[in-house]
Amino acid sequence: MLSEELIKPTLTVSGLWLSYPDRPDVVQDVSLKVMPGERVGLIGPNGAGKTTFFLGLCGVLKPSAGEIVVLGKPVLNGHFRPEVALVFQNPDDQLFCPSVWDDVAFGPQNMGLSKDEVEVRVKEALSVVGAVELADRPSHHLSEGEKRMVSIAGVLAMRPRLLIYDEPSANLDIRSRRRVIHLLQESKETLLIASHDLELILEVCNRVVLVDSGHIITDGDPCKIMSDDRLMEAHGQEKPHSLVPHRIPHHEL
Amino acid sequence: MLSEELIKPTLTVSGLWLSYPDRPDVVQDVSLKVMPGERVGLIGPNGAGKTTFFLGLCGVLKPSAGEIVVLGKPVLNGHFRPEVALVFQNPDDQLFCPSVWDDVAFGPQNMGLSKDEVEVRVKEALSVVGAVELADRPSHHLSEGEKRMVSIAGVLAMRPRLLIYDEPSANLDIRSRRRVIHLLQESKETLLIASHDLELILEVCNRVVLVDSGHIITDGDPCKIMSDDRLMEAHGQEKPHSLVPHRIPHHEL
Amino acid sequence: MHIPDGILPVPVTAAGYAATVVVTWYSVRKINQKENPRQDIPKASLLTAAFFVASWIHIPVPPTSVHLVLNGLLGAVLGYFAFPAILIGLFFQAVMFQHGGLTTLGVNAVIMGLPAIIAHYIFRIRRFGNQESRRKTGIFGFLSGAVAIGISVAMFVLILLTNIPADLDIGTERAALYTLAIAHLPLIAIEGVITLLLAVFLQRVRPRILDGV
Amino acid sequence: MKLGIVDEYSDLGSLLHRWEPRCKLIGLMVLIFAFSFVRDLRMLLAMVVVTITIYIISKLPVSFILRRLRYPSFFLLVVVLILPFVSGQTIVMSIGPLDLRQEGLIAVLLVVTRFLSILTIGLILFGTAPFLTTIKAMRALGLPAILADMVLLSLRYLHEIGSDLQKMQTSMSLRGYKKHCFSTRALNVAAWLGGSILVRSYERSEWVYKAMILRGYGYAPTTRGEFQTNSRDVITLGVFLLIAIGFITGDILYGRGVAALLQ
Ligand SMILES: Nc1ncnc2c1ncn2[C@@H]1O[C@H](COP(=O)(O)OP(=O)(O)OP(=O)(O)O)[C@@H](O)[C@H]1O
Ligand SMILES: Nc1ncnc2c1ncn2[C@@H]1O[C@H](COP(=O)(O)OP(=O)(O)OP(=O)(O)O)[C@@H](O)[C@H]1O
Ligand SMILES: [Mg+2]
Ligand SMILES: [Mg+2]
Repeated sequence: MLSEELIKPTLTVSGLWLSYPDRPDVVQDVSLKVMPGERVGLIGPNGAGKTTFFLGLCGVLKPSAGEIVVLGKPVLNGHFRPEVALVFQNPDDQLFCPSVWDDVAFGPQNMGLSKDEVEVRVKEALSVVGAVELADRPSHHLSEGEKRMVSIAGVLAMRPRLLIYDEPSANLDIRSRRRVIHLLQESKETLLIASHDLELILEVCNRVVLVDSGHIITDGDPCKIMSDDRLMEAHGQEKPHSLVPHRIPHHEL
Repeated sequence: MLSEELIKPTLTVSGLWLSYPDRPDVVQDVSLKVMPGERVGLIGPNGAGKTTFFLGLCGVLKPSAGEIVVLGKPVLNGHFRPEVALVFQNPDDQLFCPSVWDDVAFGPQNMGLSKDEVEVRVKEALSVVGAVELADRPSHHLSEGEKRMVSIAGVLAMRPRLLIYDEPSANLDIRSRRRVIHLLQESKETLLIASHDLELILEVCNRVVLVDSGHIITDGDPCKIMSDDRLMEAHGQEKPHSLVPHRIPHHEL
Repeated sequence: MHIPDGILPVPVTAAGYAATVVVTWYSVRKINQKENPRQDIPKASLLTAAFFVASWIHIPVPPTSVHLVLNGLLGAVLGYFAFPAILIGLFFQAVMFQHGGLTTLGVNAVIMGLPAIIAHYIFRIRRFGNQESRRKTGIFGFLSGAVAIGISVAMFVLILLTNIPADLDIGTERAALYTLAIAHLPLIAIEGVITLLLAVFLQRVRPRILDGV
Repeated sequence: MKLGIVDEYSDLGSLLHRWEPRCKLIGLMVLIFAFSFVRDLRMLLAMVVVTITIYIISKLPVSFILRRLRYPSFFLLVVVLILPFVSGQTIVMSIGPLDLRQEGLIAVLLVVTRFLSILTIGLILFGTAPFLTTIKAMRALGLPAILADMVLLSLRYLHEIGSDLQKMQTSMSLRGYKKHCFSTRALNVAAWLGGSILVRSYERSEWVYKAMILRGYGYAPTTRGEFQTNSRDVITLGVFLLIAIGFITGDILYGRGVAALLQ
């Protein structure tokens, strides 16, 4: 009881509405509270508004209504908050420097850190994702899986407290996907993950939010939500294979 | 016995070697025979050479050695063979015309068909993929799933006999992926499908070829190969979830 | 730096169109002489679009910001495709953003396109002599960028001032000429430096692009 | 950075919408050039009347053109502010140290009116048919195949590459990059960003080329009779050509006065 009152939520979203100039109300009246250390999976069909919601959370899109508070401070449109970080769906959108080192150092340098501190952070971030030996290579020459790892390192180097992943396993082969899953499972930050890879969500997240057409449909325990066939199908999802016989006692059926 | 001798293979590859100018021997001494109506899944880690192999099959890459025969005629580098069609991993690369109708009509027009025939083919192809109402839309305004469907239509409009799919379910949400799976299951052409989505391969293919580092490792029954844990793990794969308890009698284990 | 509709007299715009037609015809002929002329079209088209998009990148120069022109690098990279590429870029500018104009399309293409062709030859000099080093790429990158934009600015200012539909006295004209030229000097320097940096970046990351289309 | 779409009202079905695209292209381009020929003030008035009439016939909403005047109006402002003070000898009025001159004022009137009229006709030309159709009409009128292919392909990928740039800039600002200060780093970053755009497009072009040849690019002659003209199209074209000739002869007949004034 006491601890719950003491611990402040990492993220509080209240009554958020987001629009694009030519497309109104992509996100409609969304409210969400995420506590420190939670790992929230966002699932929902194409065009549900997941990416838009994330852009709103980071202050890239200006909400038409509502408020976003991260770690006690409101997120203002256009203001940079190093404690919130977004990993893009396509790593190419994040990698543009001539070398991997430059790419990972980009964030820390913009934060105005000293040269030594930048170096420490880059090394640390690269070693977390297991890409130390790539440091001198041009980012444009990496394989898909390596690009993903480096783009994650570029964000980790800013030591964010809230880490948002958009489709972390897109375009990866099975080995690289497994590596990303391990990384996510081991990370200590509060996580928000949007993915169509429900098995990944199931392995990583301890809470799932199902969204469709800009609304939150339901929010709760991953196993419970994902094994609700009616609910999942109504919103273009499928019960993940691993849920069908493993966790539900199908032997009795 | 008789019928097997009478039916000619759709595709015969013998001793194929493929290289890039700056990267030799990406595909090494691959031989493969595919009979009409077979649905062959190609699985293997990133960089195994699946895409390269496909480009070789279509005559886009010139083999350094070996021969490819499709429907009794050898595939020559740079010659247009409408009976072999490749659906690219990224639909944006394939939808190069400004509107959907133009894109689907591109292949038939180049085959020298009459205007009416082109129209018939475009309508037919669009209706097979369920995208008739998209005909007048510009290609860049489509959703990811729609793009995939239109790029498949563009290839179907040439009425190919051998259809090659590179990662047909990449970047799709669950609903669109299910639609692609249905389409593949229903298609009458001989299919070659490369995918990291092993569940898709399992649902669609009746034969699986496992490749790694440019070699064919094994070739045979999907269930048998994919449930061989040792083999799969050695080549960066994972046994698909649906195989774990469904098809193998795990109750006895 | 595009001359809009309504300023230039018909003889000038017509001459611009005539020059554009001739240069385009020559470029197309050269392209068609290649072994497989279609092969480079997608490359040239996507790079045309990419250069167009790259010109939206703004560089802060307090109190304002300038946007990149990059006609030097475009010429260096696209060779015979450079003039058609610039013509297409200007056509899009005129139709989509009402920037530049339809009657002045020819004149503007000459202003931007001829320097691009010159830049192409300047950039090719780096191949002479011993091996192709990063420093040489940088130097000739700078030169092609700065020279191309320099010539463009000169042509722009000259054509504009000599054709304004009203007579200026010589003094005013000269003053305007100098003011405009000096105002563009920082732009020339920045274009040169950016072209240098871009050429070095491309050489490190994807040297094939610099080999031309 | 949103791409200016000009063909959003291409399905209104006015007389100009229904006009066969090749005839429309010729008719309106000739008219545009005739406009740029005009120097006489009376012809200028006629030009405004003709432009407005055609715009009304085209049924395009007024907001369509107003939205597109914002960007070019910066240039207009410069012309209006400078020319009347520096050009000509006849001083109409003195404002402090500045002299307002008659020739300059006439020149401004000329430039601004011609500019607006040509812009309007241009917008009508490209706003009353799908952009793609207009390009096809250009190809049918003899635009070289290489150029036509390049226009269509670069148009198609402009959107993709534009959104690549936008996403990259978003990811940069999310990692704290501020583009308000000038430094060598700012130059470097701009070059890296531009370079990455070029590299990504180059790589995509290799895939696009493969996709194109696999569907037979270059195997069949592409120009086919897509457009059909009926007599009404030709008559409309004739009317427009007559108007254009009218402007040119009118200006030659009357235009001496102004030309002499400007000498
Ligand atoms: N820049 C934009 N301008 C206008 N509309 C947009 C833009 N980006 C996205 N949209 C629209 O907003 C809606 C939500 O898109 P969003 O990308 O947030 O969906 P998503 O849930 O992330 O989908 P996906 O699973 O495909 O990534 C879609 O209908 C999309 O077409
Ligand atoms: N154009 C190219 N030039 C040089 N090397 C290339 C080129 N394309 C691919 N390669 C290399 O060839 C190898 C095989 O690549 P390929 O794309 O065929 O693999 P893949 O099995 O399709 O992988 P993925 O699962 O990622 O699609 C890789 O090591 C890759 O780096
Ligand atoms: Mg998304
Ligand atoms: Mg591949």
